This record gives sequence, structure tokens and C-alpha cells, in this order.
Amino acid sequence: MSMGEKRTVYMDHSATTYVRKDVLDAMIPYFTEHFGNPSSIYHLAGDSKKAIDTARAQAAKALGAEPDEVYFTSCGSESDNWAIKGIAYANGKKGNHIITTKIEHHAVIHTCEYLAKEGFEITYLPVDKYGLVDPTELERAITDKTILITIMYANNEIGTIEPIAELGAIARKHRIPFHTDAVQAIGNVPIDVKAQNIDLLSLSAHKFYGPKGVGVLYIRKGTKIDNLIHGGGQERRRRAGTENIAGIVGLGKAIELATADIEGHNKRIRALRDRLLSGIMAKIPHAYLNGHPEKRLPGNINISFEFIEGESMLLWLDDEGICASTGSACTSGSLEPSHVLLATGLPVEISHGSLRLTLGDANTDADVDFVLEELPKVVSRLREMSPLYKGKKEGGCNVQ
Amino acid sequence: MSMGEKRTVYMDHSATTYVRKDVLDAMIPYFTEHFGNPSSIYHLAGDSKKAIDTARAQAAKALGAEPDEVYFTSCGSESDNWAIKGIAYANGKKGNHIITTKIEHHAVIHTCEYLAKEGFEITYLPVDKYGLVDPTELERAITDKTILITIMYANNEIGTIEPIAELGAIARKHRIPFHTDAVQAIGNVPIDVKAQNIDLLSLSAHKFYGPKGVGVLYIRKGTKIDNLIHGGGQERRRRAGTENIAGIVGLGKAIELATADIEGHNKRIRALRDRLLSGIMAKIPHAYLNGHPEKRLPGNINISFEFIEGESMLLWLDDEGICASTGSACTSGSLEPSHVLLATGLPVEISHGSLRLTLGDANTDADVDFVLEELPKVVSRLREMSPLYKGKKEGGCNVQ
Amino acid sequence: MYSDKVMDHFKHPRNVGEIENADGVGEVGNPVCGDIMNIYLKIENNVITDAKFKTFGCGAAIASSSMATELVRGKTLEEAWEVSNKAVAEALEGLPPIKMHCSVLAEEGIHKAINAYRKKQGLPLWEEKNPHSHDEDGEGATCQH
Amino acid sequence: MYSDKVMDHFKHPRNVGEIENADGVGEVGNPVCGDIMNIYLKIENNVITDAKFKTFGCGAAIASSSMATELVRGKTLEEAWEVSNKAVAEALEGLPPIKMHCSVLAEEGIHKAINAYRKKQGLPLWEEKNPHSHDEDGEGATCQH
Ligand SMILES: Cc1ncc(COP(=O)(O)O)c(C=O)c1O
Ligand SMILES: Cc1ncc(COP(=O)(O)O)c(C=O)c1O
Repeated sequence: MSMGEKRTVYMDHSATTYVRKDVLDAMIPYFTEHFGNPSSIYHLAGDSKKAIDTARAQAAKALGAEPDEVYFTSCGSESDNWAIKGIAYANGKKGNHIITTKIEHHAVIHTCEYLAKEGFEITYLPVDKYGLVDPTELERAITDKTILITIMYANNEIGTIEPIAELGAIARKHRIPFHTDAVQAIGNVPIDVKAQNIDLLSLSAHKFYGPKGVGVLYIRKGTKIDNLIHGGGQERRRRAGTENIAGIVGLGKAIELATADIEGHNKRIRALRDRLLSGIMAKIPHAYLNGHPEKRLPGNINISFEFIEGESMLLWLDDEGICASTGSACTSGSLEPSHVLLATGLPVEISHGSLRLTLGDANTDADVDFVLEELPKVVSRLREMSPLYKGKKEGGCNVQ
Repeated sequence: MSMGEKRTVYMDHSATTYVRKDVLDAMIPYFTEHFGNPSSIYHLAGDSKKAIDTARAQAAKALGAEPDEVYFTSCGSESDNWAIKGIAYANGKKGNHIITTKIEHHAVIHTCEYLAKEGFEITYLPVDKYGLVDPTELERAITDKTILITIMYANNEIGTIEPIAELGAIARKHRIPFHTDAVQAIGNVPIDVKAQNIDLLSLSAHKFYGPKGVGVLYIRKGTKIDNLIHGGGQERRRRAGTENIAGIVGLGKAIELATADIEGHNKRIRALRDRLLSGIMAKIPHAYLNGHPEKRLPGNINISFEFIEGESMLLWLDDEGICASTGSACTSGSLEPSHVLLATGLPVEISHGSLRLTLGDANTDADVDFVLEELPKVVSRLREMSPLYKGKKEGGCNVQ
Repeated sequence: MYSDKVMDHFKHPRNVGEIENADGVGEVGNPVCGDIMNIYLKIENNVITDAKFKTFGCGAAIASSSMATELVRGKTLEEAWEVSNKAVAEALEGLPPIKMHCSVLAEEGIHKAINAYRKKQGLPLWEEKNPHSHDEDGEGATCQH
Repeated sequence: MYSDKVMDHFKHPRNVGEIENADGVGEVGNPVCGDIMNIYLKIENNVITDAKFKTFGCGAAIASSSMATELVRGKTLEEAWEVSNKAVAEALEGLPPIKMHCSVLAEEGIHKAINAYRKKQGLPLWEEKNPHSHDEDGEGATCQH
């Protein structure tokens, strides 16, 4: 994607996407024209209600759900919090055990940690070196106190896609509600909440060319769950707050477009991604792919480059107009580098040198060429000034 | 305001407002162009970060707060929930008593009711016939277990403005955190959280010509509060979720415009409102003003018409293109009519016949004339078919 | 929220008014609930020759009164007794679930008016269902005090 | 997030490299923390005549190394010892709070290199502050294991 004078190559679609033009066009009338509060009874409000119904049907269709199982929220994080706390508080009498994994997004992990302080027991399932959860480990972890299993559909850092249908079947067998954070999966993986035994599912519009500030929690009919945001009767009395109509319309349109032709879309993105990945591997030594070689999101590349640190890579790439991200702690201000990379067994020092490139709809062959041109220069420039690299070459301070 | 062929007179600004054109214009670039995730380090993200900083400063200025005391949320309801549950859960060891009023918005009342089920004690302060809270009642209600006082700034139904500075001073004296739901107050009342001893304040952009789906919780520095939405490090680690940049930009712009000239704005709205109100009172007998005659929001009219029911009034008004609301239970599907009207001592049967007209920026003298023309016709049409009205005229089944 | 038929009967209610010296009057509802219906019947040779109403209530209450009076006109008392709330709602092309109680109220009003007539005639009363118990769907919200 | 000065020293780092037969070498940091600095000094007549570095780390770490080597060049050892992390950060026109530890690392690297030289010369060592204890502001995040 080109912006203004300088070339911008945006390869951070897992962080967020721009809003597609047709999605924005669909939203615009709901700011100024059809702005009525859907809780009102006049005609002006009828337009808002209809628009929300349409979006709800669009979201339901994308998930294989019923429209009245779709609840609009303000983001993926809210959906995750609602699912986890809502189930925990509503079922606290049955048990206090929650099963999740070591590689969840912070919206799940920090919510679980909060509940742990309140007396809930959390099991964090390990993953293998590719980031995959083992279904037999899940089954082993279940106790008669288990009230929730929450496992992400696809990982936001390394792109690994979990065996959700299998995990869901185990949850169903034990009659434990099964939540999946599908924020990264929408548009990339065909989802069917019924076939896959998913009881709750989180998604967020800004990951698939919809607007920021709107998400969905799918809740299977009959699931016992407390509200997170109490108040007015919106969302069938389950999520208070005047509806973000424009945002909801945007989500509906975006999810419809994103799921209209998943295979076709993936084929295109995967081709670009694979060319970029093999180009990088061919041009840059001491580079390791993180995540699973096949079971991964079509646009995701996550590579660790030895001897250098991620933030400095990003700064150089940004200087060339390339937007990317890293699992290095140095960008985040936290001490620990990516908990996901560590969970796959990657040594801390190598995880500092990780780079995530996530491709999206606007990326082109020219973008791939450009990154293949610039990235090797950046890596070798940084390695040239790295004392570790020298160590490596002379067989000295070898990190491994 | 005119829309299409048919005249539309929107007098339900307390329900929600349209987005001002200059606000929407400010938002647009953040959907498609400056869409970067502010948590990223590349330049594209810098634009987002700067935009959020600007909006935060705008909101802070409007409240007399510091920018780092402003936290963006998804709506007024979330802000209320966060304030109340966040304080309750963080201070549960100190005490379990919360003081609120009988006339709060459901976002406050239902949250308190939820906490009551979890073992918190809630005192609902009564109000006088105008809807005013008595500060001495507040002081009397305080115990050594009181951990939160939450009293709305201005009521959404009857428009009554509470003596917030006085109430805040009492809370301060007893060192109890003081939260106010100011969702209806922004742009209508000058707010200064410091002078008014407010520790937490909720607001929502769609009540002052900003977008739906974005709000603020002001939290005074040093206030002990739990998070409501856990996850990523956004909002200084207090509210997770990728920032709704366009929405936040809209909120900032809208609050700046709404608070630029509160007195001038109020003067204009109040003049329209007063003419409408006195016209209605002159033309329609058996009509009673709800709320306080002076201490009320400049655009608010809330009147009860005896012998008729609110929903049928709204339907007729809608037929004429007039958008209004009512406190009748018949619109809401709940059995109880407005808890606010009942708290002011209005008999149930009369509260069914209440009509709320809330004027806003786009209303004109012609709108007022039009409502003064149509409303009396609607009321007398419905009275003609009301068995209570006949009763009244013949001295029979007199509702009072 | 309402069907066109409901809106038509709301905006152009049939049979509004009272019947002087009505043969049967049914008064149902409660101002606290937000709806009261008075049904007036003119009855000749066991046939309802005129029906009128006065209603305090929401759009659905007014439309239900209008439709119910339309439905019973020209019917024998036996036929009119069988006009159920469902029949009223169906004739209105449906009512929102929370408004079903309005059709129940209309049915009750008719029943009350017929029994008032039978009482006056010294005829045995027909058995009315319990007020507000018609709610077989579990859908109709009823005002309970 | 970074000042122009930081970006300048990051993109055009001064004094990258090693000094063969350096008179003093300071190696600080830890790969697990995500930053390692090696500082090389050439010292003649108690004056630092050349300073170079090699750094593994973030933008601030590289810029701090660059600036620190710039600042000590031409200084006597006593003067160079007084070049604090704050001086490095100020010369860079500020560092984000979470990046202050990078300037601390640079100060430590210089100190270690000077003491390495003094040791070689048989001179008494100067007292180094505890590694990573320079954090007077409470601002600099340090990598603790
Ligand atoms: C006083 C008051 N509080 C809270 C709210 C809830 O705001 P929102 O709909 O933005 O969640 C509203 C508006 O509906 C309100 O009027
Ligand atoms: C896997 C996953 N879960 C949850 C979230 C949170 O979504 P949001 O930022 O919309 O709250 C994200 C994205 O940031 C994510 O990638």
C-alpha cells in the first residue's frame, strides 16, 4: 500500500487493519442520518434497529450461529473478559477450575490471573514447539470442578491454528462450556460453532477490515453466564449501552466480506506469504521460523533472527516504510519477552530477535520484493554491530 | 431538522444525538488512513497515538482534569460499571456499603443490584418531588463501611440537576470515593472535577453530538480501583482493547465543541424549551411538569398528561414526524413504569402518561411551533377515547 | 415494531365510543398497569348488532380493542365468546410478544360484556378464564400487582 | 517515541566497532535482558583517545552506546568517570522512562572499561555503583533475574 510520498508497506495486519472502503461507506449514514437510538419506538429508530438486525444476521451466518446468539461488544478484549468472568461468576457454585493455555492473548491470560486472585484455580496448558495444544492434555486437565475451557482459535503472534473441533468435542463430552478467542481466526479459517462444539466465541472487527471499537461474543443458547456490563435492556438484556450502530454495521459488512471466499482469499495471501518466507530464509542465515509450518494463519510470518534485538529491527524497517512487529520485551516495556515464544521453548535471548510480518489484502508482490530487499540489509547492519554475532563467528559467546 | 420528504422534528436528544459534521470529518481519516495500532512503534502508529493524546487532552480540559486521569471506554454504561464494580472489588476489605439514589440510570442501578447479590449493601437515597437528593440525607446514610457514593449529575428522564459540589464535599469530608454519572450533564453544566470533589465521572460521546460506542471514565489520580476489562496495556494498563481511534477522536472533538460555550448554547436551547413548555401548559389542561422548574437540563421537558398512556402518544407523534420518548412501561416491555417518576412520588397511573421532549442543537423555532400545533391534537384525540377522561369529566373514576 | 394492520387500527380505530343503554358492558384492566378497556355491546336476538370501546392504553391496546369490536359485530353470543385473544392478534397480523396481553384484555372485555348481558337477562353466566391467565405461550407480559 | 537525537544516533551510530588491543574493555548486560554492550577504550596519558562499542539491543541501547562513546572521547579518566547515565540521556535529548536503563548500561560499560584499564595498570579500582542500581528516579526498568 502506498501512502503519500514515501512508500509504506503495512505488514502488521494482525495488530489491526484499515477499514475497507465498502465497509466505511456502509457505516457513514449511521453517524448523521440513521442515528436514532434503537431502543426508541419512532421510525428514525427503526432504521437503526433494522441495521443492527442485519449485522447480527451477517455475523451469525459467518459463524454458523443463530442471530440471537450474537451479542455485540466493544472489542475482542471485552468479549474475552465477558466470556471468562461471566461464566466463572455464574457457575461459581459448581466449581472454580478454569482451563486455558500458556499462549493466550493477554485479554484471556490477565482475566484468568484476576480470577485466580479471587479464588479460582487456573490450569495453563503447555504447547509443543509449534504452539499446538495437545487434546489429550486438555482431557487430562479436566476435573469435576472445571467450569470453563478457553483456548484460542489461532495465535496472534506465531499464527498457529489450534485443533478447535477436537478440543471442543472433549469439552462437550465433559459438558464443560468451551470458549474460543477467534479474534485472529475470522476470515482465515472456516468456523462453524455447531460442528466445532464452540459454546462461546470472541471476535473483533478491526482484525478483518472492520472498524475498531466493536466486537462480538457468540453465546450458545442456554449457556449460563453473568453480564459484564449491566444497565439498559440492549442486546436482549445481556450487554448494556446504547448500541454503536455505525460500528455494528461495519462489523456486519466486514465479516460478510471476510468470510465470503475464505479459500480464495487465503490462497492469494498464502502465496505472497510463502514467497516472502522462503525469500527471507534463503537470504538470511541464523533465522528460525516460529509457529507451525502448515497449521498457521495464511498471512503470518514469525521469525527469530539470532544475535539481534527486535525493536531495533522494527525501527530500521519503519525507516524504510515497513510496518511490522516483534515479540521483544523492548517494545512493550515489560521485562519478559513474548510469553508465546517462551511457551514454545524458544530461548529468551533468541525470542528478543523475533519479527512478525502479517500480510493482508492490500499487500502486493511489489511489497514482498521490497521487504526481501530491505530486511536482509537491516539484519546484517544490526548483526555487524552485535557483540553476539562476533562471538558467534569466532565461536565465542554463543547464544543457544 | 428536515429529512427527505417528510418533516422530522427530533426532540429526543437525551436518548442520543446525531454526530456533528465537523466531528465526523475529524473522525474519517482514522478509519482508512491513520489506522495504525497505537501500541506499535512505527510512524503509522504514531499518528494514532498523537490523535488519542489530543482527544485525551480535550476531554481532560472539559472536566478540569489531568489528561492522565482520563480513560476511554466504550460507553456510559461501561464507565458506570467500571467505576462501581472497580471500586467495590478493590475496596471490599474496607467495607461493603455503597450509597446511590433511587433515580439513577439503569447502568448504575442494575450494577448495584448485581453487587447486592454478591454481598454488598446498597442504600438508595430518596429524592424530593423534584428529583433532588438532600445532602443531609447523604451524610446520614454514610457508615464506616461505606466505600463508594455514586450520584448522577443530571437525570436523564426529568432533567433534574443534583447539587453535585455539595454532595462531593460531603464525600470528601468522609474520605469516600465519589462517582457521578455525568452522561447527561456534559455540555449543559460547567464541570470541574477538582472544585466539585468528583473522584470518578462517567460520560458518553453520543449524548453531545459525538459518536456512539465511546465514553470516558475519569479517575482521580490515586483512586484505588480494579480493572473491568483486563488484557493488553492500553489506557495505561487500566482498560484493555485496541483503541477505537476514530471514536476517541470524535469524542475529543465533540466534547471540545460542546463545552466551548456552555452558557451561550444553553441560552439558545433554554429559550426554545421554555417557549415550548409554556405553550404546552397553556394549550393542554391536566398536564404536570416533572422535575425541577429551574434546576434542570436546558433542553429537557418532561410532562405527564392525565388519562392517556405514553406509548400511544409517541406513536401519534411519530406519525407526525416528531421523535420523543416516555416513561411509560408500555414502551419498555417491563412491568414498572419509570422508576424515576415513581421516586418523585408521581402516582403509577399518571406516570404512564409522561412525555419527554429533549431539545438539541438542530431544533428551531419552527420545530417548537410544529410540536405546539400537533401535540394538543394528539393528546385530545387520545383523551377522547380514554374511559378515564370520561370518568374525569363526569366526576367518576378519577385517577389521582 | 407493529404490523401495518395494528398501525391502521391504532390510527383509525373502529368503533370508538360508548353505546347509550348498552346491553352489556365489560370493564377490564387497571390504570396502574397502563391499560383499561371498556367494551359496550348492543345485543338483539342473541346477536351482537353493535360494539364500541373506550381504551386507555398503548397502541396495541387501542388496536386490539378496535379489532375485537370489529370481530364480534354481527356474531351470535356463542360465536363471539369463541373470539380468542389469538384470533384478535392474528387478525392484527401479529403483536409483539410483550404486547400479547393487550389482546388478552380485549378477549376479557368481550367476555365480561357478554356475561353482564346474560346476568341482566337472568341467564347462567359462562365461565370466564381467569383474567390474565390466557398466556399459554408464556409470552404475554401481564401486569401483576 | 524517540527524540530526533536518539534516532540520529541509532541510525548513524558513532564509533561502532572494536579497538584491537584496547587498553580497557567493559562488557555489560545480558542476552536474556535483551541488551549487551561492549565498550572499548584507547587510553593515552590518562586521556581517552578513542572509544568504540558493539551493542546487541534496542534503539535506545544502540543510541546510548553511541552517545556515551562520543561523550568520553578526549576526556581524562576522572572526567569520563563522571559521565553519568543522566548525562547520556540528556545528550540524547531524553529517553522514554522505560528506556532509561539503556543509559545506565552505557555508564556501567564505561566504568567497567576504565577499571579494566586501571587494573591492568595496577592502579586501585574506582568504586562502581552496583550494576543497575543507578535508578534514582525509580523510572528505569531493569532486567532482574
Ligand atoms: C444518565 C445516563 N447514564 C448512563 C447512560 C448510558 O450511556 P450509554 O448508552 O452510552 O451506555 C445514559 C444514556 O443512555 C444516561 O442517560
Ligand atoms: C488473539 C487476540 N485476542 C484478543 C485480542 C484483543 O482484541 P481487541 O484489541 O479488539 O480488544 C487480540 C488483538 O489485539 C488478539 O489478537
